[in-house]
Amino acid sequence: TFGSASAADLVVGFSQIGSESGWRAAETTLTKQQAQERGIDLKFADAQQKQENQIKALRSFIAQGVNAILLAPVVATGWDEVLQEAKDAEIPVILLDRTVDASDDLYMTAVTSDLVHEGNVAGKWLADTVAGKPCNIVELQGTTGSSPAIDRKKGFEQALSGHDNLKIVRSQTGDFTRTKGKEVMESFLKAEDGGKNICALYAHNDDMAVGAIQAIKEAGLKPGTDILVVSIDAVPDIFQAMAAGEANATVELTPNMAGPAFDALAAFQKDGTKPPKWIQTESKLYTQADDPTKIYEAKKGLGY
Amino acid sequence: MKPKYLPLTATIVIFVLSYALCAAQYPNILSTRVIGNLLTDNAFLGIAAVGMTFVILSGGIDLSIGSVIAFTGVFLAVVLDNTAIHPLAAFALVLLITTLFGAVMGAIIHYLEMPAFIVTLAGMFLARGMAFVLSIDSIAIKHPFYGTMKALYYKLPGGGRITLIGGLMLLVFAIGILIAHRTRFGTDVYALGGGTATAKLMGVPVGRTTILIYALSGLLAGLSGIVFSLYTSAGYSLAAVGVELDAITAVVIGGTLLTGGSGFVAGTFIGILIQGLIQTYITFDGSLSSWWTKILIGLLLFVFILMQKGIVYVSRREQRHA
Amino acid sequence: MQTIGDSLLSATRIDKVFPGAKALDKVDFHLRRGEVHALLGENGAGKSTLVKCLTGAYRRDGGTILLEGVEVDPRDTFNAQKLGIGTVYQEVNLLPNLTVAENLFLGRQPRRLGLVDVGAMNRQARALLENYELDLDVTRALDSYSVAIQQVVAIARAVDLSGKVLILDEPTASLDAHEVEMLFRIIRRLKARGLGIVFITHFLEQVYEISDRITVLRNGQLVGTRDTATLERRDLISMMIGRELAAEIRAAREEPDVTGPVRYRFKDYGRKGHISPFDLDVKAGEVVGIAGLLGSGRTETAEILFGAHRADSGTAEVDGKPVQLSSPRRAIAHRFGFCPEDRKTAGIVGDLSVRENIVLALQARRGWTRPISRTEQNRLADHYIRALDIRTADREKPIRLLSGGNQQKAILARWLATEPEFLILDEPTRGIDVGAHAEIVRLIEGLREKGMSLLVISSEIEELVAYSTRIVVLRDRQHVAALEGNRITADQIIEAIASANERGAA
Amino acid sequence: MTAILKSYALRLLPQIIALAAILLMVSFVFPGFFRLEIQNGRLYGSLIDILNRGAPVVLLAIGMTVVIATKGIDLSVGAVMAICGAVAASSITSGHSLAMTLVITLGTGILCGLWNGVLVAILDIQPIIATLVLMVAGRGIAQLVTEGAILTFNDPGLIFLGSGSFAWLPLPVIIWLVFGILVALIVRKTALGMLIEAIGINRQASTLSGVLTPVLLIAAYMLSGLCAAIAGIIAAADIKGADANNAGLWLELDAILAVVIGGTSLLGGRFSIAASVLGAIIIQSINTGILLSGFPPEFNLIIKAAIIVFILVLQSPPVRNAFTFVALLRASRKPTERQAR
Ligand SMILES: Nc1ncnc2c1ncn2[C@@H]1O[C@H](COP(=O)(O)OP(=O)(O)OP(=O)(O)O)[C@@H](O)[C@H]1O
Ligand SMILES: Nc1ncnc2c1ncn2[C@@H]1O[C@H](COP(=O)(O)OP(=O)(O)OP(=O)(O)O)[C@@H](O)[C@H]1O
Ligand SMILES: [Mg+2]
Ligand SMILES: [Mg+2]
Repeated sequence: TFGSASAADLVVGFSQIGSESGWRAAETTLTKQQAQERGIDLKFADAQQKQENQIKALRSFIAQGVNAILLAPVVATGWDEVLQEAKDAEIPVILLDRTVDASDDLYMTAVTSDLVHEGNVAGKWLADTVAGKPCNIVELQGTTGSSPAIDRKKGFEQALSGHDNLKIVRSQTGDFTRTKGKEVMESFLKAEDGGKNICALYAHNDDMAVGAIQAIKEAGLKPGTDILVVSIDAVPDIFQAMAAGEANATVELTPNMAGPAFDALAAFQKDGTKPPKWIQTESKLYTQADDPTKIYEAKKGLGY
Repeated sequence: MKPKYLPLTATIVIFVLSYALCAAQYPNILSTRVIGNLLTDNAFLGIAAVGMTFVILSGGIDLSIGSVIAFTGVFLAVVLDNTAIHPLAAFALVLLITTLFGAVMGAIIHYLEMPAFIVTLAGMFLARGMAFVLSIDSIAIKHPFYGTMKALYYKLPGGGRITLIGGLMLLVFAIGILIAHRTRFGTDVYALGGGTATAKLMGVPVGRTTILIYALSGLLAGLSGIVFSLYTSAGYSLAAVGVELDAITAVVIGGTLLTGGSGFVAGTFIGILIQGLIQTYITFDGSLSSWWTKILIGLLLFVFILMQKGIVYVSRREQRHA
Repeated sequence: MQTIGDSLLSATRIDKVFPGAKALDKVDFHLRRGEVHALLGENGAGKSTLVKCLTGAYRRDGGTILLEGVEVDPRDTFNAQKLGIGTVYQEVNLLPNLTVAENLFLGRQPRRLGLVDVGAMNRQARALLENYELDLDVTRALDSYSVAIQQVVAIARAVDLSGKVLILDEPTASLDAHEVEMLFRIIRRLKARGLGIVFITHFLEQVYEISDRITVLRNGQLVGTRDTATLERRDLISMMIGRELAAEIRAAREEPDVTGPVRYRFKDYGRKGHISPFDLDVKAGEVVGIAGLLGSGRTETAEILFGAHRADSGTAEVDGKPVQLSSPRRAIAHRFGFCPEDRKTAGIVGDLSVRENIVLALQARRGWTRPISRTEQNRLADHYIRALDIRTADREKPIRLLSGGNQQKAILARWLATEPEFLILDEPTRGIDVGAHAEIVRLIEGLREKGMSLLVISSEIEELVAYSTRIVVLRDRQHVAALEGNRITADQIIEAIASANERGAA
Repeated sequence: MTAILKSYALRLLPQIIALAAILLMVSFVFPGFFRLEIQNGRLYGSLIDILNRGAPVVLLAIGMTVVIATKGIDLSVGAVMAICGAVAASSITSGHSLAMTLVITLGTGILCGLWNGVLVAILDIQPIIATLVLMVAGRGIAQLVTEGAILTFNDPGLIFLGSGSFAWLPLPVIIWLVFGILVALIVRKTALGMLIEAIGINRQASTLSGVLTPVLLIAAYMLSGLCAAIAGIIAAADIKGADANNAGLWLELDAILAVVIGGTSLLGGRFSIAASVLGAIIIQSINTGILLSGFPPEFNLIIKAAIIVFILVLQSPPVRNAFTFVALLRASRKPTERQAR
């Protein structure tokens, strides 16, 4: 009837941040898959990490007269005007992956995880694991100024407060990359007495953790036992490391944000059901106890 | 036609042709909405590119503009967030800072005889570093005055708008053209591009001109930063990364020689429009993956430069035979 | 006319030191109102340096400058211009990318309402150039005109700027007789108006024709100042070179006999838009002189022979075998050599040392895998520095720091080092002092006697007469006449250049 | 001979002094800086880290020096690194042997250089723009190969190139040392160096003197491509995976900076490979020093900019001339003093 017929010729614009990481590539892949399954014509625009390109893309979508817009915003601020334009043109906007600093009547809903919460989960796990023993933590931050870096740091520190035994001794940016993760970890190891002072590593993403694990190994220590490793994202490669006992825990950030978004959109198209303003995805904690090999096999094909 | 107008003419011809081609495929591209967007969305880039045109005409380069834009945005956000200063006063203050910043770079380039590439590269690190130090968070600007300014636009028939910032860009281009071709300073800029040593022997005040050029570039980068902050109503230290490369590309597509001494401010305007057109086309198409987007942009850049070379080459030859 | 004797510009005890060279050593120079003062000396004597110190282009290390009795200290050339000193510098002329009008009025464009009045500027520029019998499109870029025209524009600018003093550093190097005549008319007019004019040249005829007094520099030191009228030519030369010159260029030519086989044969050789097809044979032991007016296509002829521009018609043969001269490299492989006319853009490699500049062509021919050993390089460089009397502190000095004439000699050395069999020289004596001038003429003759073939382009007809065994005359980018044997005289050449209808003689 | 050595040392003196000053500064904020020990059969310590982490920039700087000497610039090296890393990873995971993989990868880098070189030398496009094309498109090509993900591999041979060690030194250090010396020897023991400098200073005069300018220009860009390929292999081998998004990102700027710190003019001409290598090591020392110092990352860029500006100001012609002038004064005073006695 009406619902399926309209889905077939539904045109949805998707403004993606870019392809700066494997996780992002997986999100793009999954969004395209989900659109295909539902017979949606997806217009994809890659902004190459630039907000101005995203705004341009949104304006182009509006000029084309798409039926709905998915937006994975590169930064929280600065969207009011263009969202207002979309609203004026009666095009619903769904935010993916991150929210924006704008009045919430400018968009239909936001499908995101809670970045602060992710950091919190990681911090809690660490606090529970060391169970009161003193522990010096080194932190690999994401790109300076990016919202995951700020929020994941905040959440982690929140979880740590009240645990005087846990102390962040060094914190540097690893730019979310393996190479920098490895390089920065090398310097942490040198700076903290060859790593003997370090009890745990918290990395804002798995890629930096994977790089750091290599640095720890090359320094002659055992990651996962000598130094605990906890990170965020749950990309396939970290499960391999967990299977090898080299990483301890990761917090999942699901790349499938589009599924729930399309569901909400379909419901809205069908009978005007307004979704809640925030559809939060689960921030699931995985540890070595969760059969990492199996999860690795399951995730491998998703385009990470 | 004079040979010096050839590259500019080539650029205009290419732009009109490609616009027609795009419009044949997606008629919506002809709507006033898209045309209005082209101006608004590229306003900050266009303003910065005017400054870059002067720098390149003089044989230099300014890699710092992207960072200066980010710095300006963060500075405005922080100031407007924490003090009661009126935005206009804050604008004046930040323009003063960025103009001085440019002037200092120009002075270093001239007096210490260091290459512009390196001085402005250090400037690029420094300006972004300053932005980080001011704030790593992105800060929304909620001042009511911003709302007032954004509400200023001229509505075109068909839903398009010429916004304040789009209009500002046009104004800056107009003034830029006037400065380049109708002032002594403008001729001095071309003179530097023709050869610093000769220009000096001919009595061009090389030091003053160099400093003024980079100060102008700093001023326009600051203005571009203000426009960017109006555009997004926010300040963010990671904003406008790589804008300098976009600006350089626009200048070169516009027919200005990177070696300096030859080119037009008006050409840069066409260069900006061509870049905007490429992006609009890619979004309208909407089927390219991230990597094909990059490859296509690179290829189109290549094709534009090649066509320009081709047109210039062919008409040079015809001129000789004529 | 004003009374000669008023001191206009007087410089005392000017010092200038460059790293490794004392370019000026307590030089005094006094210019009077209403006189033409020739500044003479060998290549590297310090003439250009003195001029640049006077106009603030260089900071002098010592000495005082008085203009009309008031001490002045021009900090830069702009300052000097404002003081009423207009200058044409050697080599560095004007800005090629600006229009003719902009070059003429740079820094003093007429303005209306604060903006440059382009219409007025162009009108004034055209009016200015009328004095020089030039009818140019002043809105075109300067580099669309020939070197000679650019030189005239540079002179026009300097004259217009000079309220009190006009300095001309080798302005006539690239001008033909007609243009020199015109320049002299203008100089006389300015002189009558009471200007002081400093004139640097290596053409002694011009010195005697125009100048009132002569100041001679040698090795950065003042030799003396004399009245032109009372100074014998021989004495002048010995003042300049510090000894007697054995013999100046031979006045009368001996008749060399060239009986060797034709080695280089070009048939219907030409390039559309550059030079009409021509035939040319060159024998071993022959010097073919090329004569013609400015822009007549002499340089173009040399360039297509050498492959710098590709010929689009005709054939070339070396020793009877057809060859392709599609690039300089090919030509060099057939042992061609080519000294270009514009040494600054096409000759010297500025930051490389004199040694490297001398071995460059030889090294390029041997290929990069067979480097010339350092000892061999040193030997070659030292040999030619001595043989051509190149004035340089040492062979490792960057060539751009040499004086103009010495750069020219180093380029010549570059080609001699390759031991070419066919050497093309475009204006080899331009900007070269009397002593060296005679040396180069002797050198050309020596090379010919050794059996080398040469093609020499020169604007100095006497010089061509002296060493050429045959002369080809060009007009409007066509080879219009060839003179041989006893027809080689200055008069015959001038007649061939001038006559509009003598065709098909080549 | 000693005279040549002496002039060589004199050429490198500013870079050596700058490096020493930075190392000293770092050792103030981090006392254990100079400690070296042998661990797992190789030297271990911050100094070794600098040499090791500096490998990509050193390699890029070697190629960049030659390109800049020809009055060119190569903005594409970062992207070429990403392409080559991706090619290496995809070749090894698709079952090619290590030797084959290396051949394919180095070939890819040289091909990229050939493309740049043809644009510059034959089509006569300005170097910045010519190489900008590949800089923009190249990362897309790399992502095309990896499809946006990090392509991991487990081949021990390839991994050895990135994190193995030989003669107590990490392999990347050995690679750049050997490669750098090789290039320097080739360039200086043949006439290549002089011909390249001649092209950079005056291309027209060089062509007229019979120098094969187009071929040498293309060769320079090909060398730069080869350097980027080696750097790309090392970067990928280091993290056991090809990260098309981030490998070599913005490294072209570091490489150019290294060349300039090494005292080679961006206007072409005189160049020194050894000085550029020192320049790259100086940059890496700053980076490592910042990491060891424990300052918050917001300050990274400012510290880096300040130190670089300082070094460059010391090297700028007027300041250098002032120093030489003082030195000359001293030198000229000595003999007169002696005479006076
Ligand atoms: N910038 C410089 N640095 C070092 N030495 C220089 C510089 N300019 C000139 N010299 C040296 O100063 C001396 C005088 O040079 P100058 O150019 O004044 O000679 P000149 O008399 O004009 O010769 P010419 O007739 O060949 O033009 C020469 O030995 C030259 O090598
Ligand atoms: N009247 C003119 N207008 C424009 N270009 C000219 C004119 N005359 C000559 N040219 C150009 O200027 C250059 C001078 O020609 P060419 O060098 O062959 O002549 P030449 O006889 O060697 O004169 P010169 O002594 O000035 O070198 C050529 O490139 C020619 O195309
Ligand atoms: Mg001179
Ligand atoms: Mg000529």
